[in-house]
Order: sequence, then structure tokens, then C-alpha cells
Amino acid sequence: MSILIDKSTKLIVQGITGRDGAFHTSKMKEYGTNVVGGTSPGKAGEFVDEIPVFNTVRDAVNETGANTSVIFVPAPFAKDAMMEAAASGIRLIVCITEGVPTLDVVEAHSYIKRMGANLIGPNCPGLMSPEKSLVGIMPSMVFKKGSTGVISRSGTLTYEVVYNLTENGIGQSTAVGVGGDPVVGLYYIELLEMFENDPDTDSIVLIGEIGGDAEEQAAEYIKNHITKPVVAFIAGRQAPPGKQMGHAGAIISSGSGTAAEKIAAFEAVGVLVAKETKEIPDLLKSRL
Amino acid sequence: MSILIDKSTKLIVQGITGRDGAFHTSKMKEYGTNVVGGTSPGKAGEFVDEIPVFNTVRDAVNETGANTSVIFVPAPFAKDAMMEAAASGIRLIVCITEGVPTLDVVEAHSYIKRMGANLIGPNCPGLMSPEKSLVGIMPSMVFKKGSTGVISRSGTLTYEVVYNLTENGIGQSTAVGVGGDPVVGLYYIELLEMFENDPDTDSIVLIGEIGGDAEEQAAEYIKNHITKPVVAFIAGRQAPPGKQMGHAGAIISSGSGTAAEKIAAFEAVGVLVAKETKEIPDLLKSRL
Amino acid sequence: MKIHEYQAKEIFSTYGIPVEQSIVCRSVEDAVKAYSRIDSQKVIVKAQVHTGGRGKAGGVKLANDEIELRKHAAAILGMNIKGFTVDRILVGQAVNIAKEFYVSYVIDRRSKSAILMLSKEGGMDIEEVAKNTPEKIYKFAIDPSIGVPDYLAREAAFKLFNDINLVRQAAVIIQKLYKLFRDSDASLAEINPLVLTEEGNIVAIDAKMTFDDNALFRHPKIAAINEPTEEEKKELFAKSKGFSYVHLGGEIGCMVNGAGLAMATMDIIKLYGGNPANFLDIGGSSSPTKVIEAMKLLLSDKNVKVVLINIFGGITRCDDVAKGLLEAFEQIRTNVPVVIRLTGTNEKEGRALLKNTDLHVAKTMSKATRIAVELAEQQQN
Amino acid sequence: MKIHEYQAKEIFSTYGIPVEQSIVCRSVEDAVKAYSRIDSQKVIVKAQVHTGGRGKAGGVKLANDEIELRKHAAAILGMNIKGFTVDRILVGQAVNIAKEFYVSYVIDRRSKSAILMLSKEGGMDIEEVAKNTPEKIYKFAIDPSIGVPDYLAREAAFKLFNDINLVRQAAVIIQKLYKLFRDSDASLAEINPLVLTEEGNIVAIDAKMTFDDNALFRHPKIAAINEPTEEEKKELFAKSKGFSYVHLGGEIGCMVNGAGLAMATMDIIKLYGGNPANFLDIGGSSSPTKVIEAMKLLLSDKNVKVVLINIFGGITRCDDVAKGLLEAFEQIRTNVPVVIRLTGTNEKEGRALLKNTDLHVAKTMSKATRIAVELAEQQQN
Repeated sequence: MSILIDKSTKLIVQGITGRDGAFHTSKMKEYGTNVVGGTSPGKAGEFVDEIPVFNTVRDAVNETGANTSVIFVPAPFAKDAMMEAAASGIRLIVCITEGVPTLDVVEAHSYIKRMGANLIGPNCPGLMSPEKSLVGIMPSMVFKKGSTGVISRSGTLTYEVVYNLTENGIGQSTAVGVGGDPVVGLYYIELLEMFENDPDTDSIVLIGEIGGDAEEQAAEYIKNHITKPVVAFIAGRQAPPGKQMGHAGAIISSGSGTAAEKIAAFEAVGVLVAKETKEIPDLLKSRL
Repeated sequence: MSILIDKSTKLIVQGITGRDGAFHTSKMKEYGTNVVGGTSPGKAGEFVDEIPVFNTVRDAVNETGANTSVIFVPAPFAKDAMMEAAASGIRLIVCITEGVPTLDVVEAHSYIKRMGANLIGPNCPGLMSPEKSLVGIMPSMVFKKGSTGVISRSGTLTYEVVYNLTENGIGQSTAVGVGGDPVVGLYYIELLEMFENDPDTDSIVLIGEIGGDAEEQAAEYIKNHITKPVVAFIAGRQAPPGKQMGHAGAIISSGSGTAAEKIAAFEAVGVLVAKETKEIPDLLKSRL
Repeated sequence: MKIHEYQAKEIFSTYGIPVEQSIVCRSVEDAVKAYSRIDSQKVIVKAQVHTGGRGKAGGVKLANDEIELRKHAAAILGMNIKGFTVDRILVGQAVNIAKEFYVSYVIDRRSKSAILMLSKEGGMDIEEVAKNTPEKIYKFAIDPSIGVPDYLAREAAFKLFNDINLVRQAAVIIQKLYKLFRDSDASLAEINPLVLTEEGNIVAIDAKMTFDDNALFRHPKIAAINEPTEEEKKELFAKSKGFSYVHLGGEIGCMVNGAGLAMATMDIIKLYGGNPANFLDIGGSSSPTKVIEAMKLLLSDKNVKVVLINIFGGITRCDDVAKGLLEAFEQIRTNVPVVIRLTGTNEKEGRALLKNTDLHVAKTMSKATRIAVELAEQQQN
Repeated sequence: MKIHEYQAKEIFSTYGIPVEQSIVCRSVEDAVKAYSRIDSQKVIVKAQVHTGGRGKAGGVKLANDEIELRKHAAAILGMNIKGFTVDRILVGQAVNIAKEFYVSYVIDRRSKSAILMLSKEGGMDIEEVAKNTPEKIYKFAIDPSIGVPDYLAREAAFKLFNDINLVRQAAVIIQKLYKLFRDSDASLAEINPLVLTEEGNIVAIDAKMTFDDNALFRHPKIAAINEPTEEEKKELFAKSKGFSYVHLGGEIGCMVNGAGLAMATMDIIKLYGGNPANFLDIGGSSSPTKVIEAMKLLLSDKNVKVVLINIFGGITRCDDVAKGLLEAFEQIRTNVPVVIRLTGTNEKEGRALLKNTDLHVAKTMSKATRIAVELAEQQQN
């Protein structure tokens, strides 16, 4: 098992004919993900890497039985794409697109929740369950099958951490990039709960960063609900207040959302916090 | 038992300080309904017939634990009142108000459903469970406790039928006036299902009228799901097409929604249809 | 409330829905002037009436030149279509039709929402299409909390077109029509046909809108263009008095409290061999003033030979109703016989009060109706 | 993106949110002219700067006559508040304050929605109120599919007022502020204080708005009034190149692919005793042009003594990245030492390619950072 994606994942790619969409479609297919179709209005009947293109998500779902969607459409159209997926019966929606207006995400997320579906992202690298399924843009070569769950607000920093894990013989059950925007779909608490309940996960790495108080909430949740060992890393200790550090969500506002607060919150509940990424494998091993 | 309302009903009256609201509050209280409060913005602290008035439904619910609301506010404000009730945790919302714009009802109904609550009305006389609870404007004196469930799109016609039943010794479990508008809340199918499952109901009287095809749908549903005897009456056999007969929903549009079609649909599934109201008690007795 | 095609097209234009160039005219001379202002040799002349089927009735004609235009305008103006006299025509450019489609929004009772309906069978009677080939109609229920997002408009437009450029044009129209439908509290917003021209444009060449009477209070501009027929004026007048009135044409006038009971009353009159003159619901209370107004309304119909009053005393008790009736009938002088049936709370007391009057009093609907039908028959002879 | 109080008030006015009469001025003479046009003897002179705490800094003054007005205008214009030079003041009528309140909409990450915040503690630093007396702040999460219906606006307004007339006034402001917040894709719309005047009116006497940068593409009018600081201009320039750049002031310039990794890089520099000069995320790919542009940006900071390039090769493999770097460094001539760390897919091949160059190549972040810090220390000495 793994969380959210596995061999039963039937994926469609929204925006499959775009540059990024087409590129990552091939990458995902190559990795073994069951990519059953894609959408691009007006291009029904075409193929991308032998995968059929449909005009609408509804057509794609009707024809292929897809249950998961990954979105590569430009930011101005991402809200519509997310809502289309939810309206058409997709159960897990992964939005890679960066720069989606926050109120668009608020609206799309509210609708997706109402339709009983789940959202990952936007502005995220997607998910990876090694040897099962890759949904998104993560570089598959750095992953290794195993039993550590990874949750992260970041992209390359996640790969860096995962690479360190892999190099040290620690494989991953599922790695989830939740996205770097202030408002995104599934977050620490939901994913911690899933990993806690996943028999194939025995430990969790949580990669946080400045901005918001999701790490503080996660710490509280870990204290009360998580029995598996958790190691954390927080990026942005040197970030000045009021400045957005790349990710729209990585900003210390009105003196709150600092790395120090987050690290303190984790340490207070017994979560080990790595000072630099290379410490993570050892900290994890110390707890297993 | 009974459906929707009983001794556990804790009722608030939205628009309690208005003429109709105050009048029917007293009538309901007199009948024994547990009227725990009412709302009228700006009049918190006042009392109507010793019942406390609140500024908002939320305050009323917080203070009284109300689970049911009956709405007497003017039509332009009915949508807001229905949504306020749903947002504040009310589970059954009964809207008496006549003349509510259809798209207001569409919007309110969608929201109420989303909040997991139920709507009766608008433009309805409410509900009566004899000797248990009266929610709405039905004249309590014509009712008698018993085991026939009554569902109706009408007001006085319902009283007329109930009066005939009572006079003939047939009591009622619950009588529900679903409302005469084209779009209203709970309708035949939902209520038939509730009556079917209600151990205290042994038979059902369904009072329909021209307009729409809800009676045809009900007939289909009865055929497949209802084991208890059902007697129907359809008003409007003499209605000309294209004319609204009092109720906004009572209109034969484009030649469909006629009484003849509805009567045929019921007779096709073995439901006895009374030609005039006075036949109803005898038809019912013939089936018990 | 209905409006004319030309009025609906004016609203369409405000919302950016493409319509062909057209001008409403009230005379042949108007039409000639309009013709000179339209950038098209061929024009269509269309009767503007609040009813369907004007094409079959000869109310829609193509004019190739001014002579034909004059001829058609003269023929159509003054024409009677299903009881409506044509006092306005719409003169519009004749577009080169490549294909016709159907698009509408309507309130759907079953899904309790607005629904979008589309068909490739445009220009036809959509009810016929629905009856004979329902698979040719596509329906989309609209979630009121999100309206018609781009994806839904596109999904719908793909039912009509394959070409993405046409899909985009149609999707915009589909969204604008919804906005208009919702903004104006319409109960119907229909384009039949929506036309693909030979030049590749999509244009609404007919437009039909009906509005929710209950919402007119917040649309004063729409309410202002209402043009009720004579019959509708009577109904509106009744409404202003708090009644609901529909003329039926028979000889037994009826006055009832409650719409359902009023329908049941006209049904039973027919069942017993009479003919109801009207549907009249006088609403909740039965104050003397209301009864007087209602009687005036009934007696203004010269066909009425008998009046049947059917009152169910619920919250208002029958004895109070009886007192009100007595007070009213002190002021009403008429030779038309009146049958009164009172049931419900305190009915005996109520009937007792009416005993020694000219009024025929009955206990049940059957009895009262039988008396009314008999009295009507006597009057006929 | 931030705007000035006077700009926010102009937007408020467009939405019908009551604000006091006020005029923005760029000189003392402007202020005198404005004073003559304002229907009030007493006026408030307020510095217009993109930062808070201007009151404490002396940037807000009451003037009782023209002499005082001249004095205050002269004093405030040119004043430096937290690094911002005041080039504009707002001269506005002084209202008779009976009570001050706080109202705002802000994006709430936790509920993933906009929230309405209200408090009777208006005019105070709301973060202080939130910290010390959180029970004095009322929060309402806004369901985006229904917005702020009347009942919700009323419920919120009842938290501030008891009198129904004031509740109604406030409810309208609460609804309009939400409409404005949503229409403009704001991330903050704040009125602090919202004032009840002694005359019984409710007026916004301050106005603060921040907009979602990601949504500016659909708000050209708002984007047009952006006034970035010098530092922000550099960041915006970087953004136009596809980078994300923040100046930090240290001596080790860094260039990283990915925001999280870039933050981790500046953290590790500090951890190892150095000082990061900046945050710089060059995004997904590492084309030579990008590297050149980024190097130019880093080297334009005269504090930079060493450049640390930290690249994780994921989808783009390390050997390809190395080729790009080589190409870039053929064109860049600089004496500033450059440390490169390459990890990920094909990292060995990548590092091998860089071996015989002037570039310092390291395998791990720790190693690379240690080298960079040492090089920086050498440069200092």
C-alpha cells in the first residue's frame, strides 16, 4: 500500500498537449504510471505519446474510467481545470500550476471538497509512490521504494531530502509535495493521518518552511494522533520578515510564521528537527 | 412516531414579531408545540407570548438548542432567512412565505441540502403531527391523531381532505404541505419514503395538482418502493393550459402537467384516485 | 411575464449576445425607414406577439426588396395570431444560415435548478423534439453556487460544434445567456434558432424570455415593459386585491379560499354537469371587503348565472366567516343566486348564522355544487 | 502588492463605503488648497507610506487652522518612516469620533477561505489585540460559494453594535468590503478604525489594501498604481526573468533551483558562519541564459564576495546542468570565486564535466557551503 496513489491510479493529464504537460506525461508513462488520457479542448482524437486526448474531462472519464487528474494548464485557467475535474468525477486532483490566484484556489478547493474529492497543490511537484505511480513532476530516479512517508511544501528541497534518504538506504512509501502557496489542498494533518493509517509506512519526514502556522498545527496533531516517528526540517531560518521567499506562502507576516516558532513547536512535542538536510537520515534511523 | 416533527421538535419562528409570525406562534404554542424562541433583528430581549426573541438564528440556536425553524418573513427576505437557518445548524426549515422568487428558492435549497438540512416549502402551510407538534399554519382543530400520512401541494384543500378523514374516523400520523411553488423542498418521493419507514403510518393520502410531473414520478416510486396503501386526489382537471391556478407551480405548460396525465399515471400503478374529495375516506377504508 | 422578441433581443445586446441587426416597427412607413437603415438587401419581417406558432400563421416573411417589404409589413400588421392582434413587426437583416441550433435555460422542477438545454435540432418546436427524439436534447443542471463556469460552457458547446473556434463563440453565448437568465430572474431564456452563418458567426436570430412574476419587484425595468392582454389585466387587477383569478367561460362563478380547493371546486362543478365561470382564490382570510370585491369581480362576468362560495374555515372559524359574509351581502344587491358552503372549525355555528337569508347554504361540497348546478340550469331555461 | 491609504479610499468610494472627505497632496501649497476645499475647520494630515506605525513616527497630525496645517504638512512631507520617504500626505476632515472599531477581510490559510475579522478594539494594533485579548476579535469564515449574505453581515455587525440602525449601516459596509475584496483579488482589505461618529454615522477613516500578486494579470488598473521600492524593483526585475530574488545583505551570493532549497541554502550558510547575500531561486530549468542573468544580478550586489550555486538535478540531469554552467561561465568574466554544488540525477557525470575549471566543485551542500564560507572569510581579510 501507499497513500493517495498506487497501481489502481488511472490518471488523466489536463493540458496534455502543452509543453510541460506533454513532457511529464511521457515521464510518468515511462515510470509506469497508468496514464489513460488527457484533455485539451478542440484536440479530441489526437494522441500524446500514444495517449488519447479528449475535449473535456467528462469525456475522458467516461471513456477511460480515470480517477485521478494532474493539471498543467496555465495559471489563469487552473481554477476552471480543477473544478472541471471535480465536476466530472475525478477523486484526486493534483495541480502543478504555479501562480494561481489565491481566491481561485479558495473557490476551487471549496467546490472540490463539496464534491467529495481531494486536491493536492497548486504550485506543487505532485506525488510519488515508488514502483507504483508517479503523478506530477518529481524526478523518479532519486526515489526508492520503502516505508518512509514524505510530506513537503517544496520541490527541489524534497528531492534533496529524498535523495539523501535513498543514498542512506531509506526508501519511501509515498512522497507528497503539498505546494508552496498560502492556500493549497491536502496538508500536513490530513497526510499525517493517512500515513499513520498506512501499514506500509513506518516513519514520516515533514519538510516545512516559513509562513503560516501549519507546522504548529501539525505538531499539535502529531502529539495527539501520530505514533510513528516523525523527523522535521524547516527552511527559511534566515528569511527576513515581510518578504516572500519564492513560494507565495513562504512569508513571515506580522512577525508570525517564523522558522524558530515552528522548530520550537516540533521540539516541544518530541519531533526531531534537523538543522541541515544531511542530518535527516541519521535522525530518522535514531528513531526506528 | 411520526415523520419530521414530534415531541422532540424544538422550534424557532423567524419573523416572530410580524403579524402572521406572532399570531401563529401563539397558535402553535397553544397546540403544544415546543416553541423555544424566535428571531427579529434588533428585537433581542423582547418576548412574543413569553417566547424570547433573538437578533439572529445563531443566537437562538445557541441559547435554546432549536432544531427546527418556521419562516414568516416577507418574500424578498425569505432566501436569506432560509440560508441563515441552515448556516446556523437548523435541521428542518419550514418556509410559509408565499411569492418567493424561484431562483431564490433554487439557491437556498441548494445551500440547505449542502448543509445536510431539510426544507419544506416555501408557499406551504407547514406540518402537523396530531397531539405532538404543529409547525406552520394548519388549523389544528380539524386534525385527529391516527395512522394516515398526508402529503399535499395545497393548503385549504388539505384541511378539507383531513377534515373528511377526521369526520370519518381516520386519524393522521403527519400531514405535510409541501408547497405550491414550482421549486420547493421535500416532495412526494422523500416523504413517501419517510411514511413507508414510519411504523406509525399505515396508509397515505397524496393530494396533487396540475403542473410539473412530480405526481408521475411519485407514481413510479410508489410502484417500486411503497407497500402501504396510497389514495390520491388531483386538483385542476378543468384548468386551461398556460394559466397559473393560484399556486405558482399549478400551471399546464406546453400541454404537459395535466390532471389527466397524473391520474393516468397513478391508476397505472394501482393507486386509487378520488374523483372528488369526499370519496377519499371510503377509498382509503377499502384498502385498509 | 412575457416580453416580445425585439425586447428580448435588446436585452441580449446589452449582455453582448450577438443578434442580427433589426428594428421594431409599428407601421409600413416605419418598416420602409427601417429597411433603409439595415445593411442588407434581404430582410425578415416578423410579427411581434406573445404567442408561439407565428411562422405557421404567416407572421414571418422574407422580403427581397422594398416592394416585398411593404407588402409583407402591410399583411402582417393587424394580423390576428391565436387571438393576438399584431401591432408591431420586427424588420431584421436576413442572415445566411448554415445551420440552426437550440439553446435555452429553464427552471427544472425535478433537479430544483436552472437547466441548460441544447439541441442540434434548432428552429423546430423543441417540445416536439423532446417528445419524439429526446436523445437529441442535451441537458445540464446548473449548480446555483457556481453558475456556468468555462468548462461547463465548453462541455455544452461541444455538444453542438466540433470546431474549437465555434465552441469558444458558443461557450461565451452560453455563459452570457445564463448571466442574463439569472440577473433578470427569468423562468425561460431561449434562443431558437441559434444560427451558424455561412460566414462562420454564431447569431441569435430569435429570442424568447419569460420572467418570474414573483421576482418582478426587484426588476422594475422589466416590469415596466409588461403588456398584459385584456384577460391578463383582469387577473392582475384581481392580484392587486389579493386574489388569484382565471377566467374559464362557464356559468357558475366560484369564490374559494385557497388555490387547491378552488381548483377542486371548479373540477366538481364540471363533474356534476355544470361549467365553472372562473378560478378564484380569495386567499387566507375572508373579510367582508374581500368578499365584496370578489363578488364584484364575479358579477362583472355576464355569463355568470350562479355564484358558488366554498370556504374552508381553518384558522379563521366558520362563524366568523359567516358574519363576514352577512356583512358583505348586506351591501351587495344582485339577482344572481348565491350558494354558500362552509366547512371546518365551528361550521354548525357558521351555517346557523346564514340560515334565514336569501343565501343557499349547504354542508358539503357535493351538496353545494349540486344546488349551484341546478340553479344554473333553471336560469338557462 | 500594497497601495496607499488614499488609493484604497478611492476604491472604497467606488464601492460606496463611506470615507471622510480627503485630498491627497504632494506639497504644502497643495495642502493649503485642499484645506480650503474641505468642509471642516479641523483636518487630519497623514503621511502616505507603504508601512505601518506612521502615527508613532509622527506622521499623523491634527491641524486646527491653516497655520497648523502648513506646519504639519511641512514637517511630514519629506519625513522618513521606517526607510520610506514621505512624498505625499492625505489631508482629510477630522470627524467627531464616538467609538472606533476594526473590520477586515484576510485570507486564512487554516480555513482555506477569506475570513471576516471584527473587533470593538478599533484603532489599535490588531496583532497586539489578537495576541493579548483574542476573545475581543470575532472571526467569520466566508464560504466562497455564497459570499456574505445579509444574515451573515448582520450577525457580524451585531458583534459591534446593538442598535439596529447602526447594525444595518455596518452590515452594508461589511458586504461592500467583501465585494471589493473579492472583485479585486485582495489578500487584505482592512478598515482600522471604522468609526462611529458623534452624529451617528459609520465612516472608514483609514483604509488598507494588499493585493494578490498572482491575480494582478486580471486587474490592470490596480497593477498600474503599483509603486515598488528600489529593493522591490530589483525583485520585480528578477521576477520578469523568471527568478525569485530577495536581498539579504550578506557576502555570499547564492543561486539555487527551487524556493525551498534556496531557503535551505541561505540557512546553511548562516549555520556555517557565513552571511547569505540574498535568496535567489532560478526556477525549474538551468539554461545558460538563466545562469548568466542570475550571475549578473548577484554580481550587481557589491557586497557579494563569493557565489554559491546549489543545483539539484532532477528532471534536468546534472550533466546537462553542468554543460549549461560551462557555457554560461565562458561568457561571464569575474574575479568573484564561484562554488558549485551539483546533486541528483547523473551527479558524478556532471561534476566530472566541471572538474578542470576555475569553479570550485563540491558534492554536498555542507561541503560547498564550507568552501564558500572559507572563501568569503579569505576575501574579507
